[in-house]
Amino acid sequence: MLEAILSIGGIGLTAAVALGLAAKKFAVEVDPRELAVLEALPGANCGACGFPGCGGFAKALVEGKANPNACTPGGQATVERIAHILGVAATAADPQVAVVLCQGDNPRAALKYRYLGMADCNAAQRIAEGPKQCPGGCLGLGSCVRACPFSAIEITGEGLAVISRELCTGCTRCVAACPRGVIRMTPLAATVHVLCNSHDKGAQVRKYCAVGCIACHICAKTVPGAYVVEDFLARVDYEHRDQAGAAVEKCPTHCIRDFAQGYPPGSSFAAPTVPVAGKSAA
Amino acid sequence: MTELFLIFISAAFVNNFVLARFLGICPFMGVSKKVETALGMGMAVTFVMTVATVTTWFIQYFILTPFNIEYLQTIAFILVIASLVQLVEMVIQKTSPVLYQSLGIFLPLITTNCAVLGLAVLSIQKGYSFLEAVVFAIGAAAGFTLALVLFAGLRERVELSAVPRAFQGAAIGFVTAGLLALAFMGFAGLVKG
Amino acid sequence: MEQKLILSPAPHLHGEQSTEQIMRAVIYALLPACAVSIYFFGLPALRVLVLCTLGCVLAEIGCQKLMRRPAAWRDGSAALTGVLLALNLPPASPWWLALLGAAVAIVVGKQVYGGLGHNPFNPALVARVVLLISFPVQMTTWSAPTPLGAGLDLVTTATPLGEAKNAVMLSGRLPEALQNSSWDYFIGNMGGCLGEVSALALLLGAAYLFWKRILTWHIPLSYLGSVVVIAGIFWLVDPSRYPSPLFHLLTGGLMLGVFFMATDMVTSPVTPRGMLVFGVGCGLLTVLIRLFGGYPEGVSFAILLMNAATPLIDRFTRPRAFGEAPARVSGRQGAP
Amino acid sequence: MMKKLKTFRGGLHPSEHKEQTAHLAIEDCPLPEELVIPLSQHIGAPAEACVAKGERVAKGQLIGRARGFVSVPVHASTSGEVLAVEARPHPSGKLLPAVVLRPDGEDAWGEAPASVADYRELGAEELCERIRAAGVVGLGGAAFPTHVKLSPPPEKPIHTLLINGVECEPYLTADHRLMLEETARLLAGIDILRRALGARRVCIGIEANKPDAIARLEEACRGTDVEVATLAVKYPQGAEKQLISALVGREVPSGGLPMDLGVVVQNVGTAAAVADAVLAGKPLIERVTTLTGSALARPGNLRVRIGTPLRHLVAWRGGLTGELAKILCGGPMMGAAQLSLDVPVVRGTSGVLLLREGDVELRRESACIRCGRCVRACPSFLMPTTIAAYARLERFEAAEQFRAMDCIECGCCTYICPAAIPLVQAVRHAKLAILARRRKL
Repeated sequence: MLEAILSIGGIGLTAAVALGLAAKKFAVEVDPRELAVLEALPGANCGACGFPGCGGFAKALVEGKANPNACTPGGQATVERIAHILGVAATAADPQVAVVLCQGDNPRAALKYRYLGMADCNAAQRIAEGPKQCPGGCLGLGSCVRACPFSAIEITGEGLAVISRELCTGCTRCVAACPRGVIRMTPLAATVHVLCNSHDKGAQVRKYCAVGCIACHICAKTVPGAYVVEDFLARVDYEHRDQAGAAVEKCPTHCIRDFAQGYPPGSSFAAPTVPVAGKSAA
Repeated sequence: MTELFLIFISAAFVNNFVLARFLGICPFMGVSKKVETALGMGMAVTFVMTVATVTTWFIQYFILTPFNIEYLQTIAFILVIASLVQLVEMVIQKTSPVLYQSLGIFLPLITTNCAVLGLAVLSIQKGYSFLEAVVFAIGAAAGFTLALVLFAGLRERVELSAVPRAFQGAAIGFVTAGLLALAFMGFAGLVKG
Repeated sequence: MEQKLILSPAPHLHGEQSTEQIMRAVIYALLPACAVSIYFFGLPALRVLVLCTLGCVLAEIGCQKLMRRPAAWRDGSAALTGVLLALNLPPASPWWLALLGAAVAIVVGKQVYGGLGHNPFNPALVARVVLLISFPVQMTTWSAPTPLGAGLDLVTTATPLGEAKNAVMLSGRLPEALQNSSWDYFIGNMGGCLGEVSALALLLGAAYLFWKRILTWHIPLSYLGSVVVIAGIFWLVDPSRYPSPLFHLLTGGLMLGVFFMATDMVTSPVTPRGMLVFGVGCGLLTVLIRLFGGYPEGVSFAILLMNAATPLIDRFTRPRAFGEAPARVSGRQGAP
Repeated sequence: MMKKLKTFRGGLHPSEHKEQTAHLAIEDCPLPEELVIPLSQHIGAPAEACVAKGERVAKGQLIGRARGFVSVPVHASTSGEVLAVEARPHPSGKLLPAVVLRPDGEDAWGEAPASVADYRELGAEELCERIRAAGVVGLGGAAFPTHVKLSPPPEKPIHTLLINGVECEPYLTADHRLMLEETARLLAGIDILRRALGARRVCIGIEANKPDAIARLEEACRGTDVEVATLAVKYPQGAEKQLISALVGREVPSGGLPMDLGVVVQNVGTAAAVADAVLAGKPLIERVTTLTGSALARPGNLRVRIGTPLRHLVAWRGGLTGELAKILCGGPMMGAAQLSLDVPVVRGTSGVLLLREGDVELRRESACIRCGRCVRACPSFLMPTTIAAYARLERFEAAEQFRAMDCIECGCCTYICPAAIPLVQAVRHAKLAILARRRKL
């Protein structure tokens, strides 16, 4: 018995001394904030953030190489705590989602030429400024889909990008990825949007798109103040988003859509179930 | 000399710790996303395995056996391995922060890596002499590193593939590991033992 | 204008050979070997061929339906896998063995990775090895070759490699007879898998592929060369124990492996230097497994092992780019 | 047994399709109804318009001023009235500012071009200035301002001038005809270029598939120290770096320029334009181009005024036969597909191809089968399929490590790819992303 205690104790003691010496020799300065951030993280080491374990993520956060909201399991509470520790702004109070301002899928919008090449919007845009006649319409080749870290974007069978309002976290990666600027950040609470991005004159738009904005001003006349028509394109003034719904039915080309009533045709996303504040039940 | 060579071949290929004995699967799956990281992990494990085998060999034959306390083998060995891993962790953190970061949780987890303990215990069970134990450890570590790096290369390639959604991630990793183990079956019988 | 103009990125000209044409050409190149196997082993061989090919194509169609991906079985790759698998099975294989092999090849070997071009291991070899390990008896029951279809009642025999291995294990010496039947081995008059038997037919097929510029010399030459050199060294050391390089070349699946399995484009390196490394690795492993391993034949395992090493080989053999300083090419920095 | 011809490593031999036009003498194209002269016809800053709507201009009059060093002036291709200065379709696929001119039919020069008695008396700088003022750019296709290439920094003296008569692009025969028909002008241009650079060695590289041009030039160069080198028929033999590799035996360092090796390469068409500019004082207002393809009734080699719309060329050559599926400006390997026949011929237009549906690759891309053909064909020794795979996943650092930036976009990889993968486009995608990132840093 005594031997056992002594030998194991001896081994332990030797190891302890050796480790103690090593710790002195190989001491590494660690940013105290890093430890604090590590504490705040869930500690699941799941790797969902793309870093090796929570330690790696904490280090990246402190160095400013990562966004706190990359930690999906942590949720909003974690994000806020980390933002507090790092002294950066927490996510905006008015949550934003990205919206594709186009409904011109293959049956509705005319092509400029037959494109044969890499299925990437940015690559296609470099060939005579994209295969669609509309200069601003969605090309449907999925650059935004690849850019989205949350799988919130789909391309419909007819080649139109649609962004899920529930899955979108407002990270703006798709906005940067789109070569045509057809994706915009909008307030989550605003469900009515003019889904067109062509600044061409109405007659021109009619030639190539069945659902394009022809700048007829009917929406602005129906709900004065809720719509602005600029440079031959109407858009919702999101300050007055609550009234915008009244013009949806009036639009002659049906390019205004209320997402509370459903996504553009061909989308597999179900209409948002959560009733939006300020919107009377339809 | 031949004997030592055979021990090495056996430990590295025929009875590869990962692909034939299925020990150390945790870091094998965990740290095999990039070849560089896999190589770093391989080196760390090689160091721990070799030093652990040497130390435990001495502990077994100079402490445990003389005092008739072989029943404390597991505790004593784990104590040694844990200390060694701590040491390696400190050294890597100091010398290669990048590697430290990419190894992440799997570095301290070498402590509980069954391959290391298994190696120490096996070399006692097989009654290896000191030299044989060292060669056995180096062979096992080389085999572990080889399997890990090969696997990392494969995973990097699979990452470029259009894997069906249901198989993405760990699933295709396990399928690949299985096929790799299948290929390693070819070494069976190369060395008896 | 009724049809819109086509706009595509440069270049606007394209070479003649498409993936489908390559696959078809490889199948054509295997036909002589199929014919020889049917000549020597009769209807059972035909049955294996048909079952494997059909099985593979059906499995491919099934997988693509299941994954809702475009049906691409017409590219011929599944049929090619089927033919290759059949050539890697013994003629007396029961029907379920052939079908199971086809399913394993396509599902586990290929489709779980995303189909053609994505599989890291040669599907036919994956299936062969799975079957070999799971059903060792069926996979090593060899019928004796009986020219022109007399072969309905089975006479079992041993493969030359198996005989050699057994003899060496029992007596430490090679049987004399084995060394003197080179001509029989060359035309295929021996026991073995369908496609293992006739080196002549396989060489014919390979010549066709060389002519079509589908095969390059890198892998076949380095593979054959390393087998000859390594087997030759052992043979020179002790000819009574180790068979001659010629014996190695003509028996077993070496010819099939060298020209049709190791050269499988999907699972071998893309760089010329990598192909050489790959071939030498295959040769080395083949001889080592044949001489010292538990299995008499090492070609399948050797190729699978080198398949596993292919991503690493590709990485470390990236060619020096035009105008790149030589010192900077070496090793790791080519890696992502 | 023939001596092994000089060449480079890699590359391939696409079917040449040159037989349609190789034997046809150069013809002058009549003036069109309307000329569209883009202000950006060269690499570098676009020229600035210096005429206004309604103004009358003489042939050779300056209509666009150069902006900066890497830029060249633009001149009126004929005399006439300026109809507009506005955005018009450009061969790059965009709408870009152009001077639209209605020819008056007189085709009258303004002030008589200042000819030079003996260019040998002029210094290198003056030669360079004349070349710049005439708006001479590389006529091989890239349209890089020639005077910039002729002004190397003093620490990089030029010892070798290579003249590119390779014309390795399939279908194109304009340079071939130029070498045959305008040998004297070409050699004068070469001599001017050599003087401007102070080069000791001058070598004209020609592919072996133009034996008549080789014989003609060899004869003309007899007794001079200008070499004529016969090169193996292989694409892209005419790419600058590959030509240097074949004729000088050295590789231009990655990211470097030929001048780093003391070498300058000029196209034969450029040399002829230089002769016009210096000897006759004529600005670059026309070029020789090949108009060909299966959809065209009468293919030919034409001398065309800069700014002539393709529609006019096609009408003059008997119109279209069969349904037009693709319009290309430049060769089929590196040229750009066009949206319509309204685009004009510009300085870099080495050829115009009109293809029918049957000649156009319509195959959908399939998965890479890793055959390695692109790796073997790549004249830059890259691994195109690997770079493309990373480009597709937007993993641009990995693409950069596989040296995407060393790609010369010659198109060999895509040509040979059995899976019809647009490899060049993918690599280019990566290159642009890498450049964008570098700019950001």
